[in-house]
Amino acid sequence: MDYINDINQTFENKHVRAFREAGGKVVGFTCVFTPVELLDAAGVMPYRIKALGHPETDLADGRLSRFNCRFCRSCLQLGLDGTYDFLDGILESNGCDQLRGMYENWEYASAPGFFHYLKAPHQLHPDALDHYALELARLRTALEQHFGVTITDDRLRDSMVRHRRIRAKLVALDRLREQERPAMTGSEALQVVLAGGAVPASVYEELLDRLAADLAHRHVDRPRVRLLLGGAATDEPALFEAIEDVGATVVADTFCFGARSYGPLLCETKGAGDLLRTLAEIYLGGSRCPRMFDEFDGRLAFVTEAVAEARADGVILVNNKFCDLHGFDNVLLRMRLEEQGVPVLALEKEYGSPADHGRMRTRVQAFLERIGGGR
Amino acid sequence: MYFAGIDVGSLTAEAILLDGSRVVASATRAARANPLESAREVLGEVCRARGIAPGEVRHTISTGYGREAICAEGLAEENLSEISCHGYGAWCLVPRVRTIIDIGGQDAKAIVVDADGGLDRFAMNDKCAAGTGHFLEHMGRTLEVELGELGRLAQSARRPVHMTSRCTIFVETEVLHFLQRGHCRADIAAGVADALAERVAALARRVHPSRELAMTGGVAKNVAVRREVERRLGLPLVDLRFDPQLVGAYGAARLAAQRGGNP
Amino acid sequence: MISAGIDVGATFTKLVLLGEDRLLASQVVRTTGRVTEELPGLLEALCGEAGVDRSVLAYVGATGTGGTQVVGADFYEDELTCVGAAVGYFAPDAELALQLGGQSIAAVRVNGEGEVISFSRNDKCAAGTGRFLEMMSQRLHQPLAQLDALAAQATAPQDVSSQCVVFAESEAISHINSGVPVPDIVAGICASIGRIVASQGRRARDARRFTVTGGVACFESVVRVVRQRLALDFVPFPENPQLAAALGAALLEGDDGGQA
Amino acid sequence: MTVDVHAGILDRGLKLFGLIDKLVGVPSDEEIEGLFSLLPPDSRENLTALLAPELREAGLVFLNAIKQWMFDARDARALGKKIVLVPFNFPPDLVHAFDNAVPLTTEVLTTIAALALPGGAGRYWDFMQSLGLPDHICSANSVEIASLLSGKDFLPDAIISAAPGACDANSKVHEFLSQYQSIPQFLLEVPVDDTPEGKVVYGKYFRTLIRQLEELTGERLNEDRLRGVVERSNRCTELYWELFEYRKMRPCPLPNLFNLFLAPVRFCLWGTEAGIRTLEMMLETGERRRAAGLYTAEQEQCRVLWVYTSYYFDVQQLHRWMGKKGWSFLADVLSLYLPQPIDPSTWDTMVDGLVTAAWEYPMNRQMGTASMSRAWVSDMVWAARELGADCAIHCGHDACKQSWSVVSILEEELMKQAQVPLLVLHGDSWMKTTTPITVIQQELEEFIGNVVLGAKRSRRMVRRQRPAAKAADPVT
Repeated sequence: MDYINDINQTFENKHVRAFREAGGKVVGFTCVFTPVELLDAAGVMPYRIKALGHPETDLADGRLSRFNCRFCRSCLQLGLDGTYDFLDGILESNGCDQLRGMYENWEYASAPGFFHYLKAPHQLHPDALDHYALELARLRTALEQHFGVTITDDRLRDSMVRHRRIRAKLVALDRLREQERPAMTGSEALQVVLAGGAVPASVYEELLDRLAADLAHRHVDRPRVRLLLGGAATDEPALFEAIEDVGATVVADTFCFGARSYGPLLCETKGAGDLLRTLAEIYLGGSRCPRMFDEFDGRLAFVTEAVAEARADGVILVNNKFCDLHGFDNVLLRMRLEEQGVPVLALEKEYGSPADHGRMRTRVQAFLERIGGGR
Repeated sequence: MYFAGIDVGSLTAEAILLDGSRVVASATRAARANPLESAREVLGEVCRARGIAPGEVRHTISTGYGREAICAEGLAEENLSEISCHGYGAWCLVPRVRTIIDIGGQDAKAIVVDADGGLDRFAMNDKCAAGTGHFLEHMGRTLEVELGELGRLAQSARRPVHMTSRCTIFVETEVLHFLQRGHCRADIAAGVADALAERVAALARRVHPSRELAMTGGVAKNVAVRREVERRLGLPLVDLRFDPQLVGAYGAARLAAQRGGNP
Repeated sequence: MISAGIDVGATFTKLVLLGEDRLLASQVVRTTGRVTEELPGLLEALCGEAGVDRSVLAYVGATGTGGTQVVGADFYEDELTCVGAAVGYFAPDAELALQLGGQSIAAVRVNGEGEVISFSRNDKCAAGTGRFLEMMSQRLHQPLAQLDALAAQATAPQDVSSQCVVFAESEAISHINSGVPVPDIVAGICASIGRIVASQGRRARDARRFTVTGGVACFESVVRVVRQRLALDFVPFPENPQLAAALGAALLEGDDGGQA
Repeated sequence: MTVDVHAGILDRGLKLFGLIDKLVGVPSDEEIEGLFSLLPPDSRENLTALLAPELREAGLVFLNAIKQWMFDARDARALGKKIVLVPFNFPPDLVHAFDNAVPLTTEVLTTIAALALPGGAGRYWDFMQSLGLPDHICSANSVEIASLLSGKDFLPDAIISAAPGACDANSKVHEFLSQYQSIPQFLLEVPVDDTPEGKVVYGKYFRTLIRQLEELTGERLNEDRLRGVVERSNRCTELYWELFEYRKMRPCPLPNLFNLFLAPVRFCLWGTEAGIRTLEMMLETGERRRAAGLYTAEQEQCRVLWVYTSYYFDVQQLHRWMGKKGWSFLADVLSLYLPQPIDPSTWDTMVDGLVTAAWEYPMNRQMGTASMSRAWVSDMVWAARELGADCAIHCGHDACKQSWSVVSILEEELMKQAQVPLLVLHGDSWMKTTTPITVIQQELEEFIGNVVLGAKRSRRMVRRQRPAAKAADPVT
């Protein structure tokens, strides 16, 4: 596992440095619906912007407000304090209103080299899919012009195949997680996904193969309680540790820094030859983010299937304070899951605040006691 | 056979000593900065009161903020969340109780237990101190009234003032302004009690409280708050006939007896 | 000419007697519900201390959240006007005054004449305010006056990540539980307040030189962090910064013409 | 049990507004006082303010129009018509153009609760909280939605969700209602894309919505009926721009409260006779006051532009209070819309006109674009210049993540481009408990007194010799 964890110790890890020293360009993005295939095909490395629960926000708070979610404020902080200076460009996306705000302030305060705004629709209507395909075409042109490259269909097709392979490998890892005695803890699984957003695809594929081999015969203790975690943007291994430390193992998750970023993207498409239309279908059709305003049933199914697959005893739905999208979705999910007899704990927390982890333990411990793990 | 429960919160620390399932000693103290000190003190106190050595206690459970530290130190065999302990404690006292509102120093919790006193569902304040003992503590200081007096004082109110705000900080300033404008302490105390009850009721609604409703924690001693909570929820409060501040420790002790092999 | 200024703040009430070119006497008491009744006596005492008769006072200016309740004051002026005046008089080089009060942080842009050009306040939350420090001192069982000295002894300041007072309290407690020495916790608290104050200061984007006033400005360990974080020149407020608003009230004209 | 919501906002609103029928002609102060005497202070104060002397005639027409709007919705059911819940950022004209459908506007009903109903919006808010929803959701819509979720109110036959792309909270709460009560929701997404292609796809979405409404009502969108509505909409547009001229005048002859009238006119009554009558009466009032040189105070001291929403729970202590102090409430983003005439020649020209109207609605214009800050800044700089604002205020509606996330940019640009200082407050536009109106008043006085009028007023620092600069001794 160390070769995975090491990657997440720093934002500009050794693989990024190597890639840049070889003359490669790196572009930051946040949302799962970003077609990394296009960037790869342009020879540009997509880097998933994260904050790892960075607790300081004083620079960001000079622009965003305390009523904005702290994940966005922490990301902006890292953008303003120079941590992300190694990025050659930024790909804004409309994941949510507050992310839009985060990017606008980032651009306003210190416009980076390449800046492009990728706008994804919030529905699956055919007109919406067409519009997203158009947006992807615009991204393709923007990349080609700024980085002076040509994104040929062949290169794009290759990279689509590679990323499909990578996603399949991640799904295979989930199977190892779901065993009676899981091959890894939830916080380790998070580390794997975080690493994926921080290294070139080719490197990641090798890492995943190595990991699959290492995990084949590895087992953590038989969990007292098997949990599924889901909810708002969560890239804090510390949070997983805090929860697992109380006496549970997270055997599955539905986070965007988790299962949401690969499984559903293996969906079938009708794309009919047009690569960009296909990508649009993959990324919108495969989106399990509550930013899709007419797809709740798909999100519910995503969770219930994961609960069944992983034989989870209970579900914890995390929300970062001030996140509207998950604030609403978590409540609906809780209602529906409880109707199905699945115990749910809705956990509103302040992002990046270890203090909150302390307060959370009380609620998590009580929840485990309730579903029989603590008693 | 002796069992003990230790509840170390942010404001106070309590311990209960059971002989079998009978309470033979109890202790309450203001919490020290270090929960271990508080735990040693209250545990020592109950043992002395009964004239036994701490070693003679068969099983001890710690709860409250300090629960894990206390357990790690070996002062207790295991630790349980105060949510389980308050729920179980109240249920042991009056088995028909199903909903328990526990107002601690910084946390307010609404707890629903099943027919066996097991935890069914709960809600906890995740944002605001307005509905906690902390709030009352500060208002008491601002009003220069002993915490214990606040409730009785509020009951003598003629024209209770209305706090326009929910935020502790705001209400505190409002209290000052009411005083400076010459409103009598009783009327302000009543306003404070209502402001607190308003938040408590909002929290309680999250668990859909049932008729058999009880209140625990220090604030439950405040008659005015009790009355306002009853009014706002339209539900009568069950009298536990027990010091509400000790319910957490009592629940922990009863769970210790249950889990520590009380025949 | 001798004038008096009274600042009834959320936590403390300050009185000053101001002579032609210097502060003659000052007094700081905790703001209670009875403070308005106490004020006349306090003012008398202050005059006594300065050896002047109450009747020679040209005027008495009042300010602060409870300032409107002051009986016998010749006028009331809001806190920012007064801070502006005090800064314009005592620290005229400062373009930005960070007024750190008991329950609010104000970033005040002032011109050399002590007029307020613009300002921004923290949203209604105790984070970063004097109340934050106060609650912490209670929770840590350390007198407010000792916090600075304690923070100075810190070897490894412990970060307080939570901006909400309530959470910060439990955070402090969990630090204690895990055996973190009190000085390190206090230093962490001061640092977090300093960061919040600095973010507020950043909202005044065109200022080059700043000063800090208000009760919290007395905490060197907070001010140090603000100075580190804010890339502006620091102009010290020469008098006790806690008195700034009261000094301003004493500096303003007495006749109540053209009140806004 | 959850929060006891005794009755829905619509029913309670109907009862309350029914009172107005008792008024004959233009009532006297005493008659109005008598009429509302039995109401609790909050709603009494607010309703009295809506019929204040300076705007009584217009207030009467306005209140009657809103009353009728609510009665029509109630009667619609009996007549077998469909009730369509629409958000504020959507042209109700479209729904008016259907014979078998009536629109009810979420945020307007919330405002009625916050402003006029005894107990305000609090009880409905508590109900939302009791479902476990976070306390940072937007009261603007969740208060009315709570009334619908409680089962004590009417249930719409369909929901138009027009905020996707412009506001997450609004879109989520309507999705929540749709899921919770199994009511179909029709999405009209704002494609945050300012290019012609963006406008084109928006037009496609809009036409999809029309088809969905046609299925719901079992009625084709009839060209003649549509033309009738569009012609009335165009009349409203004319009147709005005439009124706009009065807003620019110094002193502003329009009472501050007209801003509170203008929003519902656009969000509920656009394209109706009632809407036209209300605007006409407002115009008449404005002209009469201009001719007589009337103003709500001795003199106009300050012209205030609210850059986003304002506060809508105590008009007596905000709008009228400002008026008495000589502070003109020029506009907030809800009363500052820029309607354009619609070409009535064909079905398509009319629909395209409505598409543009929707595209330009408040919030869509600012937050539904490729850059929230750029669009918002340019609108506010334009408005500040047009209306001659001395200062601007961001009320800081705490649920509004978009405006909060770019307000720092607006603040900088307003100062740079229009030399207008911005005050950033914090409160809730519809919930009086978040920041009490008294606190808001203090902060407005502090800001306007210091920053805007500071230079004008006579109290100055007394000239004393400055003390010899002390050594920069460490602050103690």
